[in-house]
Amino acid sequence: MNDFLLVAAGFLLLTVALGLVRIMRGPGDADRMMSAQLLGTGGVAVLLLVGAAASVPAAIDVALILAVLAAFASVAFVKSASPPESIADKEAGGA
Amino acid sequence: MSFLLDVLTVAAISAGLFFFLAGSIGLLRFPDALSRLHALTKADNVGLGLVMLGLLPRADGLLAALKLVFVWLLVLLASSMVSQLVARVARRGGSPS
Amino acid sequence: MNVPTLFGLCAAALVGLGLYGVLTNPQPLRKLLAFNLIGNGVFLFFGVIARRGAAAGFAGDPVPHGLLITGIVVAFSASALAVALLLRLFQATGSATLTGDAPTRAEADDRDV
Amino acid sequence: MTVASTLALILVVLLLSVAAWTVVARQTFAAVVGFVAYGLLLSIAWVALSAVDVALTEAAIGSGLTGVLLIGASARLRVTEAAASPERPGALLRGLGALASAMVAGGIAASVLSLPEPAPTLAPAVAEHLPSIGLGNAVTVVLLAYRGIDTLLESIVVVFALIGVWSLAPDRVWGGYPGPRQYADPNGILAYLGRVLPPIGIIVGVYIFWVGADLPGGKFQGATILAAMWLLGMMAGLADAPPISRTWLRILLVAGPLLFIAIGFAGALTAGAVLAYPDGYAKLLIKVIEAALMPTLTLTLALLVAGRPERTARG
Repeated sequence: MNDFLLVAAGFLLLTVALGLVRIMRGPGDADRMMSAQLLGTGGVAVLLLVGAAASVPAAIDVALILAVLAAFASVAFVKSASPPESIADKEAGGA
Repeated sequence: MSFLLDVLTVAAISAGLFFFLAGSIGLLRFPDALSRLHALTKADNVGLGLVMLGLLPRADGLLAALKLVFVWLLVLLASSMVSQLVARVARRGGSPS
Repeated sequence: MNVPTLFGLCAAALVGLGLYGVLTNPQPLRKLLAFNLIGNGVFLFFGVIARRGAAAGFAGDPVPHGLLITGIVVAFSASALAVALLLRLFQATGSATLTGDAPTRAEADDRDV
Repeated sequence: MTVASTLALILVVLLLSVAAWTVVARQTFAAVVGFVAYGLLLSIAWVALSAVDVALTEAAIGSGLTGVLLIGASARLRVTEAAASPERPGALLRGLGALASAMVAGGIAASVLSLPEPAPTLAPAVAEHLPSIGLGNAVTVVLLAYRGIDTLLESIVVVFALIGVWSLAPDRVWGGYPGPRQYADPNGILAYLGRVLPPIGIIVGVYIFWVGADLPGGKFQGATILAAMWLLGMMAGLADAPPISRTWLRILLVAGPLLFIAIGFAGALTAGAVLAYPDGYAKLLIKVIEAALMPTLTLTLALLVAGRPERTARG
């Protein structure tokens, strides 16, 4: 059973690595950020699987930190990609 | 009982992996940023949810199980909001001016 | 090949990649990224030594682990200082290059808006 | 080849590919996103090396704060990118650089392969003294009891780095607010995220700090999460960093290290050595020091990312 979890973790890593090609190909910065977001979610899943397989209960805490900070880099990206006033305009107009 | 739980674990995690694979392929193959974002959110929400579901029977103790669910909910919250924000940037052309 | 050795070789390669980046990339921010790669390589090597020192019921030697945590936090604060220096250089001179003539004090003050 | 070492091999290949990408990428932003992904992979690698305390630190700092710091910097420096490309060294220089780097990497690889057997370790010494301290997490014990001097100096170095960042402010705005003013629609999604996530994040941060006595976790990781939540509030336009001239801020920034120093020197009188703890009080004093360092570290880490003062008033 533990081997199954580890194989699943390895498969997941390879899967997410496929998405990493988007970081390299782009074309837009938003695409690159999406790829990092997918790796974040995949990384959380890998940590949960490895933690369960290797009986490292604290791996959940690492996943917890990644989950809390999952939005953090993307928010910084969105802020940096928008001129100061436009984000307020866009949200007022678009939302 | 434990055999049934093992079956649940294997089934749920395998299904979760499928959604992650679908998400990755979608991110790679879909033609434009917004549909790629659509593919990505499936991995976040369903894929991680199924992996979490599969690991629940193996969690040692109630606290660990609650933390698993909590991690999933946090990722759901973060990814839904970030998708909205990133989609706005993508619609404006992706690259900051 | 066992897991610690594998990560040890990874650490060596990270230091090599980082060193190449520091040597050949002209942009200071990229040099900072590459320098962080070197730092991570050293940390990883230290982590491998900690893993090999597993004994007395610990999965790794706790002394290097403690030093690694200290190291990661210090490396972060050094990076933050480097980024602040770069942004100030950019504000003062309008560019972020390390080559060429340094701007005079008067020029720097003019641009300081 | 076992399943575990196959997993490690996959991790190593991914780590090296992403690291190589951050070196060769044409656009700086693409390299920075690669670096964020790299930090994430690295924290998985730390779990694979059974260094969970380090993994927690790397997850919080490496993929959290460093990512925000670098993404912000790359956006503000984007206009300088085009000017830098002609400065790229020629093929000969790059070849020489590659050769030198390969030789250094080869030397380190050779030393990895010739590490002594059996490996030297201090783990038995820590295990022997662990009961006398009364904490369950050996790494916390190392940080505050056996290598207390490192932790003390580190907490001072971090404050020094912040002073260095602040000292870059032009005279005109000295004492003002750090970083540019952040705008966000108060009813937008960003502001919503800035309201919903910090309460959850603060609970997680305090939890990570609290379990650090007996399980992996501790003040550095906890303080990093708290700092990240504060920064999120700033980015969502809901909170502003205080002007750096505030007295309470300056007191809090030095309070933690000062208390650590005071307890350390008190040890010279009560326990016979600087940074030693009197018998029976080790656990209590360690908790007091950790609790005092938390606010200092939280403020310092967040303000390091926020940057030098750039505004004299709100606006």
